[in-house]
Amino acid sequence: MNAWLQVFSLDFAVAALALVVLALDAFLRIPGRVLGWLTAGVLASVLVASFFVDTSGVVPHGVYESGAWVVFFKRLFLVAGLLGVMGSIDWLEERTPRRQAEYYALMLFSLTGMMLVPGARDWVLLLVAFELMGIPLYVLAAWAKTDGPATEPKLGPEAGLKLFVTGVASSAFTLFGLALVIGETGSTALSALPVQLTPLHTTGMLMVIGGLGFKLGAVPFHMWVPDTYQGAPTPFVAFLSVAPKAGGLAAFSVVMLSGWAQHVAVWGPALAVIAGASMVVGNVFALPQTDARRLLGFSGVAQIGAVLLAIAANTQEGLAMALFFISTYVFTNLGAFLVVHAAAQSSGGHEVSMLAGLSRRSPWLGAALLVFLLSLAGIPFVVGFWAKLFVFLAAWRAGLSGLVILAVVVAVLGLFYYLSVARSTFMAEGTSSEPIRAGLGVRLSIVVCLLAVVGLGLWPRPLVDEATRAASAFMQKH
Amino acid sequence: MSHLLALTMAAPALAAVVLLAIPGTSRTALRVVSLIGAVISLAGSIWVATLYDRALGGLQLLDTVPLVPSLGIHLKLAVDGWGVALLLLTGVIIVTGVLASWSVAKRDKEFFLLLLVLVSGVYGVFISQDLFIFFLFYEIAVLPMYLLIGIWGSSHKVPSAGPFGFTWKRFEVGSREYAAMKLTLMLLVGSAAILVAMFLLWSNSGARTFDMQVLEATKFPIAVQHVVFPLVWLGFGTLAGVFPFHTWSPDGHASAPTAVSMLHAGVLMKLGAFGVLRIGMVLVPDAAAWWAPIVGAVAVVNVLYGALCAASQKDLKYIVAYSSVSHMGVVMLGIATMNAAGWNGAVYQMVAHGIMTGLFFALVGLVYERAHTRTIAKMGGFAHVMPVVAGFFTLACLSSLGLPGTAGFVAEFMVFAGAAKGASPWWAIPGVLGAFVTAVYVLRACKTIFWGPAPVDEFAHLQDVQRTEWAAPLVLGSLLVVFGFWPKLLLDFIDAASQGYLGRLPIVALAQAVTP
Amino acid sequence: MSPVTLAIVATVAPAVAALLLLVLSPLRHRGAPAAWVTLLGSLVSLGAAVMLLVARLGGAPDARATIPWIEERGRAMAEIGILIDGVSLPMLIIVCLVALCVQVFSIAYMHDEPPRAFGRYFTLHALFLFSMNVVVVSPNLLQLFAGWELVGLTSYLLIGFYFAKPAAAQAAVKAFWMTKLADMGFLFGLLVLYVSTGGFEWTSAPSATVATWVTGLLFLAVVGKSAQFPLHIWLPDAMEGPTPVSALLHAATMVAAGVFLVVRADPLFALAPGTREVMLWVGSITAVFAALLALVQHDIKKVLAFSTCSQLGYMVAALGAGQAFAGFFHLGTHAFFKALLFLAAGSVIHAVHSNSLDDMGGLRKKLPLTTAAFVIGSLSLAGVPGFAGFFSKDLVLTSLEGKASWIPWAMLLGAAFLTAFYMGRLLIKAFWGELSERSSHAHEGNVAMTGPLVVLAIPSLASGFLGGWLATQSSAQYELHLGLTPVLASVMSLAGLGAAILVFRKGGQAPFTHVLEKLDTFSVVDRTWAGAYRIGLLGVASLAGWIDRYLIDGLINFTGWSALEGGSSARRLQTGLVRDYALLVTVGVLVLVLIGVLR
Amino acid sequence: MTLMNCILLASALMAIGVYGLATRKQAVAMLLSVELMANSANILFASFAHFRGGPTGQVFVLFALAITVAEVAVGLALVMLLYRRHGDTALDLASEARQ
Amino acid sequence: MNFDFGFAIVAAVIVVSALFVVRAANLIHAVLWLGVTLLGTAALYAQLNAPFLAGVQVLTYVGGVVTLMIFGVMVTRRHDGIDVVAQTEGADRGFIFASALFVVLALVTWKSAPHVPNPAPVASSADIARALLGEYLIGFEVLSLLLLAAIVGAVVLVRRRDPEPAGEPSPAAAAVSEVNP
Repeated sequence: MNAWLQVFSLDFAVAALALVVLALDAFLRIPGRVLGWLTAGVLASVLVASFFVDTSGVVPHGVYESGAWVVFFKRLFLVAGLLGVMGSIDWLEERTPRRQAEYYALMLFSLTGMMLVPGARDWVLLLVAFELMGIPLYVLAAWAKTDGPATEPKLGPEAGLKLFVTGVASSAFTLFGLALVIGETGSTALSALPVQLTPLHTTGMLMVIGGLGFKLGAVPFHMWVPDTYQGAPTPFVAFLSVAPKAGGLAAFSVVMLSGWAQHVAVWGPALAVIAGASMVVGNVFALPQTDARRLLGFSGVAQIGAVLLAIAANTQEGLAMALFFISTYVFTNLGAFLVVHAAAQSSGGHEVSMLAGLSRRSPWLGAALLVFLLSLAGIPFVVGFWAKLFVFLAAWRAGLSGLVILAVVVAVLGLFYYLSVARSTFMAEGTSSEPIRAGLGVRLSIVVCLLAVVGLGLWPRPLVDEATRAASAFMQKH
Repeated sequence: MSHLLALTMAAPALAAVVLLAIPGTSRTALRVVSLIGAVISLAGSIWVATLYDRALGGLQLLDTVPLVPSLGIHLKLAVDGWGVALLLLTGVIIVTGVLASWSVAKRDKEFFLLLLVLVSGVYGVFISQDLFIFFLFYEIAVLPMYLLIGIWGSSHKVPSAGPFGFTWKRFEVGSREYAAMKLTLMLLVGSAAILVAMFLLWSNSGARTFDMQVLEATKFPIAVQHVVFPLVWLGFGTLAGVFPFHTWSPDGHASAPTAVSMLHAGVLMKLGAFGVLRIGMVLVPDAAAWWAPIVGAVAVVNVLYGALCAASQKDLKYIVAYSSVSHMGVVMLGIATMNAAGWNGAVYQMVAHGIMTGLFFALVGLVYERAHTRTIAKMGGFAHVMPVVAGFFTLACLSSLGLPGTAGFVAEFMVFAGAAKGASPWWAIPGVLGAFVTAVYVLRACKTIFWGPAPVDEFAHLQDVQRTEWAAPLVLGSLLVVFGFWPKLLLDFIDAASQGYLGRLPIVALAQAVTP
Repeated sequence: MSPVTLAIVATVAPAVAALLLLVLSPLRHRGAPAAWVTLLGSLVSLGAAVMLLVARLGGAPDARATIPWIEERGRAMAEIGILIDGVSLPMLIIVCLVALCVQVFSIAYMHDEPPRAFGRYFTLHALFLFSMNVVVVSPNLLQLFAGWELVGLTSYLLIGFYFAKPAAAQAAVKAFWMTKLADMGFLFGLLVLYVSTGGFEWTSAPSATVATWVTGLLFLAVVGKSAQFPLHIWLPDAMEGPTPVSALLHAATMVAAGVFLVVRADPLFALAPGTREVMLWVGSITAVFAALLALVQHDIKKVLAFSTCSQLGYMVAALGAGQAFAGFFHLGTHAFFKALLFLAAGSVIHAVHSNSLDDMGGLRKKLPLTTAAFVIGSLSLAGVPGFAGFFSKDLVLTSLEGKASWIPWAMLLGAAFLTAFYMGRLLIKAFWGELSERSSHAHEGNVAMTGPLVVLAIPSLASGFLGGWLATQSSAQYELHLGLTPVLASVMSLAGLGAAILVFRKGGQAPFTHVLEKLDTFSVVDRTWAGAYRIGLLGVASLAGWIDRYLIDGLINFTGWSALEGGSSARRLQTGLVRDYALLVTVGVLVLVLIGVLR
Repeated sequence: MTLMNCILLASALMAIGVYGLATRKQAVAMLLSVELMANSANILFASFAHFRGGPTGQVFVLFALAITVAEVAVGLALVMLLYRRHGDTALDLASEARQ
Repeated sequence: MNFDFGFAIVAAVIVVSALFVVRAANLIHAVLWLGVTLLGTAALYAQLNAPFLAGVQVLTYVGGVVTLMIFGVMVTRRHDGIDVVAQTEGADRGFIFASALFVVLALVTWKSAPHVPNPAPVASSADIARALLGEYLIGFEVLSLLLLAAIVGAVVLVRRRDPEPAGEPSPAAAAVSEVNP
């Protein structure tokens, strides 16, 4: 066996799974639900395998490099994928029973792309992996197409188009910027540096940042976020709102902190501006939202601002804290979206007001949502607090105290809308009192998220250590 | 027992966990478990008090667990004399609070759960010797309040007027949701300030640590201190009801259910004052000395303004709530004196006011539960039907106005003496005036509600105190008197801590050299 | 037992009684047992006090013992304890004796009250006696203040005993507020004393300025507690309380606490001549003013109340004249005869079920013993030679002789005439003349009622002769000397009585009655205070309340509102048009490039 | 023909693409603008490859072409969905998501 | 400095046709103009010594993308008209930002002064092939996945009728089996 094939064993397994799912559907007509659980099962196995298979190593030409850093991200993506798949099973069975295999396959393709991103050390591979992550998402966002109950607005095409247009515009800028960067350095290696920093090179870097910012949903590349979140299938949005962001973060860190780290003077201010703007815009725009998905979308924009804050710190600690943040964010936001999904399935709408009485109808779901909201708001003893705190500390230590103060101040706005959701959930009287029935997959996913959020909230150290190890593995090489 | 403090702190939270396992239908079990949790914590507090060596002073019963060592965060628990006094207060209030909430009917499981979690946070704050953990517990103590008020609170009408009347409709001013949201947001704005101050301290402590003992020993650059102190003052001060950031308090306390008001006004507001004292005054003493005149001036405004506002209220709970604003002004005034009498008085006042306001809210809750009104003009002659309530209410009034023989007097007297002896003796004047205004409004309320001809209408058959309702008046009422006659019980603890911390303040040595 | 132990027993016995009654509510609710417990407490107190007296007569020295109360750095910041000396011991005996008499009287007087109220009444009595004893035996000003406030509290609760009556409720609150207002002076005085001397001793000798400040502030409290002009208005209203309460608190003991304070703090006052000057005038004005108003009262208790004001004015004037002992002596005699008068009045009220003089008349035939008691009390009060009041009043007047201004002296002489005159009016209207309808059913009360009258009548008659002994106890000079003042005073009192007989025997009216009644009903002082309360306090309070709700809180609402509005208007930027989104991406890239390039 | 001119040409093409993207109301026309933008990047790659040497630039263009084609394919699919939804391909129709 | 007529003409063609792409009122015309732009680009590639690229450009872009676009236009054409009108809106705004972008890029270019005195040696097709299968092999493989994903996605999206869910035979299949026993 070729030595460097083992490096890709996890990615290969996921990609193969995608093909297998497609094949099983096409040739054996395996029912979609079975495919879903199969996918989930295999993803879980791959996740488990990641603890036993040593995938570290460097491939020839140094275009890909695997180690603790990569494994950290891969596990994160696998978890997100697993939760996303489980959350989708019932919705797919109900709404689009005739095209389930493709859904899983596309998700797995996206996952494959994601998993390749953190290890890429070459622009070509990075770009292709990034696009492999992105293109299936356009399709999945529009997954509902024009089907669905007559009462529901058919927002599928819009969701897909908005993601697509901002996506291709961004990727066009990325390409343009990359052309400048690669042109000036003459190499496609990420770590390549120009002899002399020219304005063209600077421009190229910033355009690439802009392009990557789109996937993160950072301001001003965030405009698709609320519309897409609203129009796309909610279980998919749960996945979309976390996994590609983690992927985007991986790309961001790989790009910023490998070769460009010494040009922090160039991208640092830009990143700080993006981070600050994201936190402000996300929180302010979230205030008047009445749709839970849009609200969570804007809140996500604000959360990403916090992650970028840590990246902007340009330190190993900052990177570690960003990793920690994004990992917790995966559980928190995914969980929140799935609760909203479960509630909306029963009450027929995603408006915040539709959550009224949730805590009566299903105390566990209500409590879970509360926990997720508190975590997003950064409240102690749920993991979001540590995440925010660590990020702030890292940024503060790196001298970004102004931004930290800004973050702390706008966080109060955030608290307002998170509490508004909690208020609907806990205080408002709902119209219905029948218990909420959520599918097994959704329930399982929520429980996993809940355990993670609470468990890590009480004892964050393992994940902190893991993130620190990953970050140091990355930073020491670069 | 090396983990006594941790046990005391965790007992309510553990009870909350047990509650999770109890079905919501077995209502007695819920209550009993809650009570057991509360009683264990009280017993723990008392045990702590007996173990604490007053002659030795300082931090005792140290208990450390490293939490995130890479960032200098440790779960470091220990208690000083102030902490002992406030632990006792918390224990008493939660036990009586649980008993006072025996009749909560709506979603009682969640209610007790949140209440207990909150109390664990309160305990935690008083025993944390790590700034970070301090903050953590602080948040735990503050946040459940949102749900507690938002779900179990009560709403009322507040007519819109004034230049900002147009904002009334949007916020539904007067509703419990409004009160809960305002309270939470204002307090969290305060926490934001605290967080920033914390970062400043952490990054400027050479060791990058949150350990308060290390921070105490650190001499921070004066520029840092001058940023940290106002942040701490206003941050914690918001919870202590410092003017003009007190407006969450009247609405919050008026809307909150009985036990929550008891806890919030009785204990939580003290967290704020404790924070200013323990972090502001002790960790950044130089800036504190510079800011003290301003802190004191604002505190004086609190005392008088709070009392005047209380005098204008027509709703019983608002009166008590504003009286808290006024009394917390006394606490802040004591803190600002930066001398032993003032600090002793401030902490004593925390306890005294905690007990007194707990008693107040317990009784107001009883009255409200039966009469279904809080408008004092509608009441009258209640002493005929509920003499016990009337008696204890009067007692609370007396402590509130600082009558000798009640804990309120000892506290206020020490604060005023401290103020008179301090740098700005004139502060004592509005302070004492505030106490007079208090006499006016509490006795007027007492008279209107309880005195007068026996009620004949729907109030004719109101019941007096029943079963578990006895707990709060009896325990809190007798404590008011005991602490009023025998201040030594608490003062030994408090003074031990004050002396220890004062010893570090160069400014105080100076001030005491001036006066004989 | 040592003097210290005895003093502690004397002080604490009523407290034990009160505590028992408070804790053992069945005891209190049953009524009668409460009375016995209270009586027992008072009796123990009195016994201990008498034993102290015996010991003192046997040559025992002053006794003083203190323990730290509020400690700071291991040092007492405030102490509590007992001090038995020539001032506190007589006072202790007076207080305990009068209290015991009043309590016994109350058993009969309050007999018709429901048991719970009866029990509450005696509990409060026990509490009062404890508080008063705390005042009396206090070794320093802080403890005195504590007791002072506590008697204020019991006064409030006892005035409001008939709390169902709105007037009583109002009177109780008013009394508390007025005295509390004055007590701020006490507290400030204490603070000044503490800051300048580091303690609360009256023996500490601060500078003259400090002494003036301290005494001036203390005197404010005296004005309130001892119902001096212009804070006297609470005392007549306080008559809403049960009559024995008026006898004990609002005539004999509590209101005299102000005088007692000055007597105690005499060393301080001695350093402050300015304060004494003010006291002299305030006392004199009060003496005359209250006497005038007493002339037109129709409520028997109000006559006595104004009379109390007036007599307290005497004492304060004497203190102002620097003759603490004169004031103290008058305090003692006054305690007996005024308690006697009030109890007798209580007996009358009990008999006729009315307070109004107009409902009385000719009671002499129905209530011989009461009448006798009343006459003794009245004559003593009027200062008829030989009666107790004569000696003390004479001493007060003498002490005013040779002062810078003769006006106070003259005023007090005039007041002496007025005293005799209004007491004469009272006697005639109530006990002589035609038997009124209500009076015709009157009859004497039982022995519990008459007994105390007899007991109190004795010192009312005779206590004047103890002046010499009392003076030696408080190391003051006292001798009965025949000068101009005693003669004039005797003449004045006799003239007053004579004039009263002349004027009122035929049902006539005093001269200027009309004017005085106008003055009484219009009550300038009362209205001024009421106005100050409404405008100065409630008005300002309403303003503060409005500001808090609508300006400060409004501003906070406005902040939140702005954030929400900001969010709503910002939302319009999210047009929903894909073209705009794409354009924004461009703009974003452009901005980033500009930041990077122009950095 | 200089590198500078080539970059300017690419920039111009990029700008024109942006203009089209920002002004075109028709979905397919929008896709055309995207093509222009992608094309401009390709020109840039090729130019750099020419002036600086090596196969890198040209390889990148190949990758970019493939990616763009994939994007356009999905884009067209989305446009057809839009058409199916509204019977028109005016992009502004896709603004139903609540504000 | 000698003026390069060949480049000037190609550049002019590219820019002008691009302008028509974004301004043409008829959508079909716009697509055709795009074809011109892409052909111009191919010519440019040829000038830049990248004949392989030029070929790929013509084959995939002009041959593939433009066809795809026309197909797209036709499929989504409204049935009531012959011409497909492509409206524009916000031209002023677009112009401002587009020109700002150009100005910024031009300034940056000018400031960097990327003068390269000696054009580097040309990369042959063989070089490209070597690079593709060597250094960029993994990227190349991933690209195939990407194209597969795009195809699957596009098909799923445009498919008018989804296949029957597993387990139950589709009516169409049943019909077919009836016809061909």
